[in-house]
Amino acid sequence: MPDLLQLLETLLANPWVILGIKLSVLLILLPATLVVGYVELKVMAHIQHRLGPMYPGGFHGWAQTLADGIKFIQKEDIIPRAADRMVFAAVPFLTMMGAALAFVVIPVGPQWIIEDLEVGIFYALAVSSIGVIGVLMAGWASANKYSLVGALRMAGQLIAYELPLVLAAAAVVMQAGSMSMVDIVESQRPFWLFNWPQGLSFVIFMVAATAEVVRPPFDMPIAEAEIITGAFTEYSGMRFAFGLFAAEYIAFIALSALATTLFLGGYLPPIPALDWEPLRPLWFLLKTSSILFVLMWVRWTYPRLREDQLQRFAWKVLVPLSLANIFFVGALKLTPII
Amino acid sequence: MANRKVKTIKLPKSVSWVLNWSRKYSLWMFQFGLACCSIEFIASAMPKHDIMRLGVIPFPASPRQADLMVVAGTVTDKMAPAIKRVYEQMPEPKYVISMGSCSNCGGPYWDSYSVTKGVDQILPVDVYVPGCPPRPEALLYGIVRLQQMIQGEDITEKWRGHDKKIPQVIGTGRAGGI
Amino acid sequence: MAKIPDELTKARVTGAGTLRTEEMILNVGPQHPATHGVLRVIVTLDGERIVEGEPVIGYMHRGHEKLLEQRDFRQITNLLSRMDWLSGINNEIPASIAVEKLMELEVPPRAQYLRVILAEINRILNHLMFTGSFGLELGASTPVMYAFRERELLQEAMEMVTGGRMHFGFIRPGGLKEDVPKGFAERVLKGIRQLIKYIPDYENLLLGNEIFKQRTVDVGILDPELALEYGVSGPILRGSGVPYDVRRTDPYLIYDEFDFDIPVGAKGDAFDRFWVLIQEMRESARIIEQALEGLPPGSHLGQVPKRLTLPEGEIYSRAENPLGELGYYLISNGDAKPYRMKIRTPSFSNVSVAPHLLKGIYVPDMIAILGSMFFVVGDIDR
Amino acid sequence: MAKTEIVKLDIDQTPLREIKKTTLGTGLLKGLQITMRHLLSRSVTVQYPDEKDVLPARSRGVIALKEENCTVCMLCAKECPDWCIYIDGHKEFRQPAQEGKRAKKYNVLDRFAIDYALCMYCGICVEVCPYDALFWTPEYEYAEHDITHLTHEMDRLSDWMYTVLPPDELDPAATGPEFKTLPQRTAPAVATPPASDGEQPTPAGEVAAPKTDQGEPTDPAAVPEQEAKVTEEAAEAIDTDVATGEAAPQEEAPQPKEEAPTPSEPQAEATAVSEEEAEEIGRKVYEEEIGKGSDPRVAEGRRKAAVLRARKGTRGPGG
Amino acid sequence: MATTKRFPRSSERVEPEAFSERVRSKLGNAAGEVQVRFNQVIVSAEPGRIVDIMSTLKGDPELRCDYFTFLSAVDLQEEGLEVIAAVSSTRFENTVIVKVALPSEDPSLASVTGVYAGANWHERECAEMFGITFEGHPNLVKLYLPEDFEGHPLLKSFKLASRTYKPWPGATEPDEAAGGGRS
Repeated sequence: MPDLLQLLETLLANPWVILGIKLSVLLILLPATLVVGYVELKVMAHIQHRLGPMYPGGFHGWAQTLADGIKFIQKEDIIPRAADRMVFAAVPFLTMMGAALAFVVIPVGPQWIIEDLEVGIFYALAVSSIGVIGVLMAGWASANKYSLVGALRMAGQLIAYELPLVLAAAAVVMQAGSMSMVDIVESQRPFWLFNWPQGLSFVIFMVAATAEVVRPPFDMPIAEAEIITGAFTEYSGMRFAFGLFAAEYIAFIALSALATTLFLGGYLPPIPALDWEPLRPLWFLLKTSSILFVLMWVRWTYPRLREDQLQRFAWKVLVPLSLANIFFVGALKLTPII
Repeated sequence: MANRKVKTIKLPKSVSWVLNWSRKYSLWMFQFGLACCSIEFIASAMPKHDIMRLGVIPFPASPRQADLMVVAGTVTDKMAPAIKRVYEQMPEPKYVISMGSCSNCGGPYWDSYSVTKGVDQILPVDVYVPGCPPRPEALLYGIVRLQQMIQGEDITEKWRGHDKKIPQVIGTGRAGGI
Repeated sequence: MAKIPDELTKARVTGAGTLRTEEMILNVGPQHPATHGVLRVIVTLDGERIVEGEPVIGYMHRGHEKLLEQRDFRQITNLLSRMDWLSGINNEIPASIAVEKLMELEVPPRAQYLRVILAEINRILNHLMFTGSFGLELGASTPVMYAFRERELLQEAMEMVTGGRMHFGFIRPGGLKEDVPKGFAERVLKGIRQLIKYIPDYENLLLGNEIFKQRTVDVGILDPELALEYGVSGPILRGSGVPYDVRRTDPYLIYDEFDFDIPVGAKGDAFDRFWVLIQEMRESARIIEQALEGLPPGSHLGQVPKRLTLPEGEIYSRAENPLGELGYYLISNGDAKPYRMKIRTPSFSNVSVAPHLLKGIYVPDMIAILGSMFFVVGDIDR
Repeated sequence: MAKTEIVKLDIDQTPLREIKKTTLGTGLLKGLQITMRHLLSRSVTVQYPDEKDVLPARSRGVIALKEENCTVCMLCAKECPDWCIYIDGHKEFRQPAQEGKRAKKYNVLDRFAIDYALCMYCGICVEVCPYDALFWTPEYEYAEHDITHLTHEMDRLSDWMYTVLPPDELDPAATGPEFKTLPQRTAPAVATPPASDGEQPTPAGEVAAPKTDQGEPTDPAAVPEQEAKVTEEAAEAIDTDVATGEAAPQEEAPQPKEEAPTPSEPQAEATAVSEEEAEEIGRKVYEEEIGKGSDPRVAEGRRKAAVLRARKGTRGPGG
Repeated sequence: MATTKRFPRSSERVEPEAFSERVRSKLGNAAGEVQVRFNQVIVSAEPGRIVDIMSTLKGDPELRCDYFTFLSAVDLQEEGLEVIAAVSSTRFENTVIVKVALPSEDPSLASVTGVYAGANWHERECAEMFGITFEGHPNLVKLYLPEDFEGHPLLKSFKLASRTYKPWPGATEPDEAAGGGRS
């Protein structure tokens, strides 16, 4: 028996194994996408005055996205003959990884964090821009005019909205004084509700996040009406399920979680009195789901912006606004307010 | 049909049931609206009839992600090759519902010089929904019939490429239920 | 597939001096989520900007004019409502008017009133469909759901009277097939009141929305002279500022007894066309209320001989279809079947002006412009 | 060519200009408010497989055949635009009333099939049938896996007869088409349907009095409320019948409902009736014929036959 | 409620008889006989004169027929083909129908797309359905029918295939017609 325990210690000491365990925590994201997908279907339905999935799974169709997942496993896996096979097959991993890795630094509670890096926010934003490469690969590899046009649009949009996203986060880092996510949350300790200096950067961050996740009113790249599902037109079966469907929802949850940690005080309770240790993840989930709901609500109300209006809005409105915001927060930094 | 020879493995009952259940409740319905039936077809996805209740996601954008094709409207000779190509683009376990008299067998245009008399000349059709145009509820009944057929299917049979034999329909009385 | 005209296939080399770009031929349709049914547009793209767009039609051509020569008049009314499938009654009315004028049949006033009521309900059904689908093309998928909720109520009223939801076959030369059941007026008024209650929703959700205005104001401006030269009619022509409405200029049923306005746009861009469409729904509701109050008692069918044989003669009878001016040029040689019946449909002329609007715009604008052209493919291809 | 300038009528465009002004953000917020209002309100969905809408009587779902009335006159097959009605029949001889007379010929129906894959649901056959053998039923649940099953043979068409709804009452302001005075000629002894009209077998059991469905504009108050009771009792029976009976969509066409009586027509009472009652029954039959939209001359003939029969008090020739 | 004023008729509305007088005087010898039927002006013209009739109808300030309604043809079997073109004026609210007779062997007519650009698709459809060739048409290509379709469907000589092959269900009467055959 003792050699078994010993084997365990050597294993745990080995850094690669620790890394494996930590990354395995990310697997919880897959069922999370199913839940968020189901909630989106229901919210969409009730906004449109109807009922949404009712029969799959009996009570109120709870198993709709589960059925979608299992069905996509059985689908035939089509790779177009003219496609570049290697690149075509590699795309889902990139888009999924890009979105999921951002969760490494998001604190669900003070100890509930996979790895509290000092460069937390910098790491999260850098990792979440890997998805762009995945989309470009998909657009190029599937040798289809529609996907090429879609991929170029997607790339243009993600780069255009990366800038205001980073600048808004910079304003928060300036106020918190450190890039580690736990410190950012702690800096909003007493009253995160009245964090008015970050009000403007919160709005910029939310608008840039909707564009980053390619949701209406910024969903030109996967606009059904013009170019069918943009870069992912040729994808089917599990590749589509992971490449577009799951990756989109993981990025959606990741950016909402980021917004909660940066602006809504991550795991802090609304009033300091309620600060009870095991309740903290609950606050985090409540705030993230409220942001998710607002984004879903916006999605089913607005039409789509045209390509050039989208870019003009990013470069001519959002970027100058976020620069002015940094100047404003910087000036406040000198005064004792912050 | 896939020509790969699937070994004669016999799927255990429960696994086959779960696979059928998932295919039954996640029919991504490709919007192939041609003529007047397409309006009743859109109406079936609208608040009053809401086809999404049956687990049918209406209007995925590309045929690659769809697995149920509802041919709603008149199939003309000029349009037939386009329908055939879109059908071939759809990944394999796929089903076809022919909605309305025009796509069943030509309907009011049975004597026209430019109409294909029935979509079953170019596609294997699973369910024929009669009507001109059929009510949205008639399309929903066609989909419930298709779901009962899927529930009774055997996925390995489908992959072996046998032609469609309609199994004895198993289905709980109520279309819903687990 | 239709052969692409050769000057379109040779890709023109453009680009200022150093940057040598080549044009891309993009094939939108024939099966495309945006186009209503099966209209195919061959688009020559230079980057995102469209150099030239040529609609290719014929994918829904069912040869109505040839079939009409084999059918008698009761069968014709059923076949005609399948041409512009969003307005069944409006397709049947000019055909019956043509027969009545040729045979000098006198239609009782009650049948005239009921025809006006059913035609205006059908106009509202047609406009509600386009309210929803124009929003769908611009990315807002919620208005189409609300529009169909109103449509269901009015379709129930139509089904109560005629038995059908979309194709009615209810207009007979000389009057109607049957009379309306009890409770028809209440059912129609219920639908109309709900419509009037929810029209401000569409205006706020779409017309008032800034994103919608950015996508549609000054997009696809149709010059009135060009529109008239191409025979464009209906909400599109009135969107460009030309107050041409067959109900006023050449009144066919008893439209001149009702007091209603003709909404007319100012600049002729996609926004004006859509605004005219929404206001026309209000006007139709006004007409229906007036007609329901003044509905006289009487019979639903005039003196009609059992065997309907037409005298020799030719007539061009026109009517204001929801999409524009619909006309039948009926030539009969004294038989129960028409010798030749030319069908002048509005969408055919409305879409033929599309190439002029598609020059030099972006791809998403093309979808917005085609969406604002309010056409039905069955109407184009006959 | 002179530039044709357009008729410019001074229609004020204020509502258009107002709504076209660029407003910052208010339009977006109003949009959100509308969608939130709909999110909170109840949805209007009718959950099809469980709840079903009660369809109006004239709804064109499927065509039902009443074999007894069909005299194989082939009019419906002739008038059908899609040529989708297939009829075969043969002749038989009936014993003459007295020995001396010739044996009378009458048609027997062998096959009556409607191909619903081809049918365009226009209703011309129902309208043109002079003997009221075809009726519309609002049933729509007969989608098939195999297209040959869509051709309903005679037995299946008769099954549909159980689901025929009584026609709605006409609008009180609707009077039938008025006629120039028709030349008086003896009513042909047409094989008319039995005295009571409408012959919809009411699942609510036998009703002795001739059940009429057309609201009589000029009837004395006594009769309409009695009829109203009958029709809405029949309609209410139909509702419960439709809502419960059809809960589970069975495989093939709905079985004939057990509690429906055999489709024998309600018997007209055998005793002779007084003069004005006969007249009144005649006029009711006439009204009802017009409501069904059949040809005025046929209705006139039927009225006369009904009056004669009522006066003599004999039952109808059928059966 | 839309506050747009009630829409009055066009102020310069002209009665059909007066309008036909104007048309006869303006066209002079170009047109054959001009008559008014169902308050529409019917003008018969020779094939050669169609283009200048159309341009006078459109350009003349007193006629001002700016709205191109339709252009089609009729196959009159023995008397050959007849092209019908209808234009109407939004200002005077009147319609003029121009009729041109053509021989039935290789009929040809000058194209009016120069005057009314809207005639482009109408002429392509006429060419495809009746076999009339329009000289001067920008691209006279098949509009509706697929490329490999031979024959001109709207000619009376073109028979519908299904009606000839399928036996007429109404025809098979029982052995002795019981009063049938009245249709």
